[in-house]
Amino acid sequence: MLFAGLRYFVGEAVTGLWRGRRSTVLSVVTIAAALFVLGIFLTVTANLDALVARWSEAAELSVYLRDDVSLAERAEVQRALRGDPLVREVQLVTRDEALARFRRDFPDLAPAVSNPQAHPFPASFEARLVSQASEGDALESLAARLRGMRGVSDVRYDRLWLQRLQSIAALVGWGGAVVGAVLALAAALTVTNVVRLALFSRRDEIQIMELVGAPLSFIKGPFVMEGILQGALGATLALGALALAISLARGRLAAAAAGLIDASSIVGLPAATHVLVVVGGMAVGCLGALLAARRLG
Amino acid sequence: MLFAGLRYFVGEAVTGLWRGRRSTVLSVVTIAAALFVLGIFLTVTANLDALVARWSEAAELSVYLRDDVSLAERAEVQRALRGDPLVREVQLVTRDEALARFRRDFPDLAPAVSNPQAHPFPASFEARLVSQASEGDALESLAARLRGMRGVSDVRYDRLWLQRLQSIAALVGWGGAVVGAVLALAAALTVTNVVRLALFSRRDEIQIMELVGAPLSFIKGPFVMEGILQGALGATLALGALALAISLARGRLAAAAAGLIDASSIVGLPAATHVLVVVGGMAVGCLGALLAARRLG
Amino acid sequence: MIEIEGLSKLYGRDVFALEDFSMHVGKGEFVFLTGPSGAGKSTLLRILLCQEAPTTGRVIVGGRDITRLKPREVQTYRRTVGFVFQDFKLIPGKTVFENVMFALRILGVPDVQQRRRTFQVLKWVGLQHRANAYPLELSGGEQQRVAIARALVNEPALVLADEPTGNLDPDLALEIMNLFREINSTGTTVLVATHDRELIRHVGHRAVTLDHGRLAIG
Amino acid sequence: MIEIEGLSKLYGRDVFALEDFSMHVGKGEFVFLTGPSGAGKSTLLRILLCQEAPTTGRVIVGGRDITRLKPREVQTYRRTVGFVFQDFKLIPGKTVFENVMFALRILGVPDVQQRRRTFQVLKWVGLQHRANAYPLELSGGEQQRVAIARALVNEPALVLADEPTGNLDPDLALEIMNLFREINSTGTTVLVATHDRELIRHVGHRAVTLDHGRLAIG
Ligand SMILES: Nc1ncnc2c1ncn2[C@@H]1O[C@H](COP(=O)(O)OP(=O)(O)OP(=O)(O)O)[C@@H](O)[C@H]1O
Ligand SMILES: Nc1ncnc2c1ncn2[C@@H]1O[C@H](COP(=O)(O)OP(=O)(O)OP(=O)(O)O)[C@@H](O)[C@H]1O
Ligand SMILES: [Mg+2]
Ligand SMILES: [Mg+2]
Repeated sequence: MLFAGLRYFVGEAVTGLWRGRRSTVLSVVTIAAALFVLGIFLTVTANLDALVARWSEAAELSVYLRDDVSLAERAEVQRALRGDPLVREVQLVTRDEALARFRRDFPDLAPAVSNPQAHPFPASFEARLVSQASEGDALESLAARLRGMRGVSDVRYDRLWLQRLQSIAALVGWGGAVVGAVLALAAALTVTNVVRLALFSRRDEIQIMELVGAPLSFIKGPFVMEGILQGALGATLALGALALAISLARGRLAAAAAGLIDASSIVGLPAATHVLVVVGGMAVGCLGALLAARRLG
Repeated sequence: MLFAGLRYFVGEAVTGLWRGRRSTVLSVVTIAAALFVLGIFLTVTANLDALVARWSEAAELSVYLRDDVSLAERAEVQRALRGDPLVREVQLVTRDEALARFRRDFPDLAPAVSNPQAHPFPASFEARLVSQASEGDALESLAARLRGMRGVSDVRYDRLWLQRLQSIAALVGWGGAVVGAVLALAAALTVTNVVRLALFSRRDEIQIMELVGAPLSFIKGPFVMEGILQGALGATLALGALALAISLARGRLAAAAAGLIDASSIVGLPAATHVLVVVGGMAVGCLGALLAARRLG
Repeated sequence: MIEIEGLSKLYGRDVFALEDFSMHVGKGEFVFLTGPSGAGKSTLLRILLCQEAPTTGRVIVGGRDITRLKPREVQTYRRTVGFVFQDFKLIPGKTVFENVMFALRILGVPDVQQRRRTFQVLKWVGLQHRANAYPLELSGGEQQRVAIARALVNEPALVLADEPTGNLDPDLALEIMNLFREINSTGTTVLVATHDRELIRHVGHRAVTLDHGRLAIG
Repeated sequence: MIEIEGLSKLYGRDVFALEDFSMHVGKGEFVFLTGPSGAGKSTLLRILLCQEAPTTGRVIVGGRDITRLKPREVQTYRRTVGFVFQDFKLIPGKTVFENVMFALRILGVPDVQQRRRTFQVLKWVGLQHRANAYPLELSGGEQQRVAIARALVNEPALVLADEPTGNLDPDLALEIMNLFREINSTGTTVLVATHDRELIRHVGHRAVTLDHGRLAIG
């Protein structure tokens, strides 16, 4: 009985969609457009997030050591850095290495530093940070803690750089929430509209079914199924368009900007998200249909 | 007659919209959602463009002069820089100023440079660039031209920095074109759907009007007017929501990121764009209505 | 079968479609409902189908007060009633055959039986050759006959018909009336609203006359 | 007024609604069109309103071949024809008054005159008290009378009525027929399709009988 019912719903839905071909195409394209923009948006957000994370990982924290630092103090500082969740990697730069770096960076100036023992370059630890380091005040407090340790002369990190990353992340996150919500709303409204259209164009049929005593599920079923099918079709179309857009974007970016945004690093949405979009499309179609058919209840 | 006709159209349209309150609200909200996302998108694009321009203006080109440069050669270089459309501002840094800068930046190292006459810091011109400097190859050829001039020892500019800006600009521009096009399509489809809904729900009425010999303009007029009114309402609602969103964004960003993205620097869309959105909404409404009503012709 | 007591139906503020109307119809009876335009015939039939709720009064059908049914019970009740609407109410997107078969489908009748029975009823009303046409491709009288076929197909306990021969020529009208009588002879209660005095005379059953929502002759 | 020569109308592959049908109606004549269900009466009237194109044949109305009109000419032509549809075709979103007035409005008649005339015609058909109701709030017979009022309101040169009394009781039907005769006496040509033999006998004008799309008696 349940199976027969489902067959009836699907059969009626397919017939309905086919009889209203023009409407169906219009609806599916509209749903696809809404989901496509949502998809583009998700992709851009994901890629920007990845970019911010990569840039964040390039950020460094330098801990300058006093010239009279003891080995035990140095080991203590190193342990403090290693133990902190913000720190990804720690590297010691000795006084000699610091001098070598200066000589490399300013070759004209090298002769000015004549005595290799009495030069003014301090030893330091250079720490590479995790990508989340730019968020919140944890870094600030880590720096303060390090500054208070014995043997530490100064702690520096690129505040402006991290703040920039923070702002971009904030902007992307904030814009993402708003635009995502509005787009989801728009997609749901679109489907509701589409199903209302279907219901409107067949309100006589519905009224008649009610008057001959058809069960509500018999009346609503095919419409809900139409909504689900349209949602699924729209989602599939949107994913196809998205894949195309991403491959086009790779091509274009490879040509236009061989710089910071590496074209091959542009990622599409993961497979799970694909399934989610299709299921989401069907859910939205189902919901829109139920919403539009609510008055029948 | 024309005025009476217009009054009839508007009157019928208002009556129609009022009788179908629920549909009208749904339609207006859907149109508003589409236009709102488009508006958000335009705002973000405009602000990112502004940001890129501001960052571009922070970019510098340094022309290092030989120690034996003549006054005439120096004036020649300065003239070449001043005359170039990429250059916004030129500043001369003398050898003494270069030394003073070094002393300020590396106070520990200052005693190393004992002879103020024999120090290794060259004089230079520092040029601030216009915001379009990061686009194209013009900067490259300017640098090459300067390198070939007498009295110039080296020309340096931050290639990576400019390339990053270039990539961001490319990404924004490219994404803008695609998403903008799709959103415009979605808005048009939405209106078409909405007007189809109106036509469907009154197809009997339309058929009857045709059968009693009403002129086509008499039949279509009210529907087209409904489309126009809905477009105008939707656009107004979208602009209101956009203004709200922007003021919210200012508040949030001011709190979250006092860094690179200055909250007060976030600009809304210019007044002309507002008018354009409303007119565009009406045009899209009108177009959708005509499209939906096409079959009547 | 039908017991109506003190039934009133008020539309808006002042239009009394029915006013303190009472009537009894025995099980298996065949009753005509007549009266001038606007007398309240269609309103009475709509109330009997639970399409509208009365303002006051009791309506008992088959021992149950149908004005107090829950939505689900209304569905079950309607499946036992065959209704011919004044404006036919055929589903435009389904063929004649599908329109008639639909009434059987919702009863859960096996597929083969649905088809056999539908074909049989369409033959009764003389439309077997138009089975695959859509309602809008039919003449007014043909549509009316499809509506009649749908009302009769599931052998309901009660048949309500609103002006079922208004679009038929006198010969066909009489033929259709004979169909109703045939159904009636199997025990089905039949209530037919009509203006056609000649038809009533010809068929010769009890006739209840309404006027301005009140019982005039009955 | 109307000259029809060798008119055929084929639906689908094999349904001949009309077959080699010819008929003449003089200016100011009053003619009944009759015949069994499915004979082709409505099809003929629909062709006369340019609602459908004939398969073959000539249809001259008022000296013009109406099968060759351009869309704009069809509009102008339709404004000179009053039509009563078998299924009424009233606009559900407009009141009775607006429905009737609409036919005047598209003629560009001044506002005050529109109202006066509309009110007058609604009085004729006995519906002045329901002027502000919506069509779905009316009984079948009342809707039919609104349709008749709309057809007559602009004093057309030709009135085509498809079963205009199918939902009316005999007394009202005769009254409405008298209305058609009154309109006819002012020079309007009237063509009425009906099954009601008694009505034809009562009114006593020329009757053309169709059967299976062919002229049977004319
Ligand atoms: N759109 C259509 N498509 C196919 N067949 C049609 C169509 N319209 C009418 N027919 C067929 O043409 C024939 C004549 O129909 P028409 O409506 O003219 O009959 P009628 O004389 O008005 O009958 P009635 O008295 O029942 O209204 C009928 O057999 C009908 O089924
Ligand atoms: N939904 C409604 N709203 C307001 N008035 C209504 C409504 N339905 C019917 N009426 C009024 O109730 C009265 C009775 O209508 P009903 O349809 O029952 O008459 P009827 O006897 O079937 O007439 P007919 O023979 O013309 O079909 C009429 O005056 C009609 O205008
Ligand atoms: Mg009635
Ligand atoms: Mg007919």
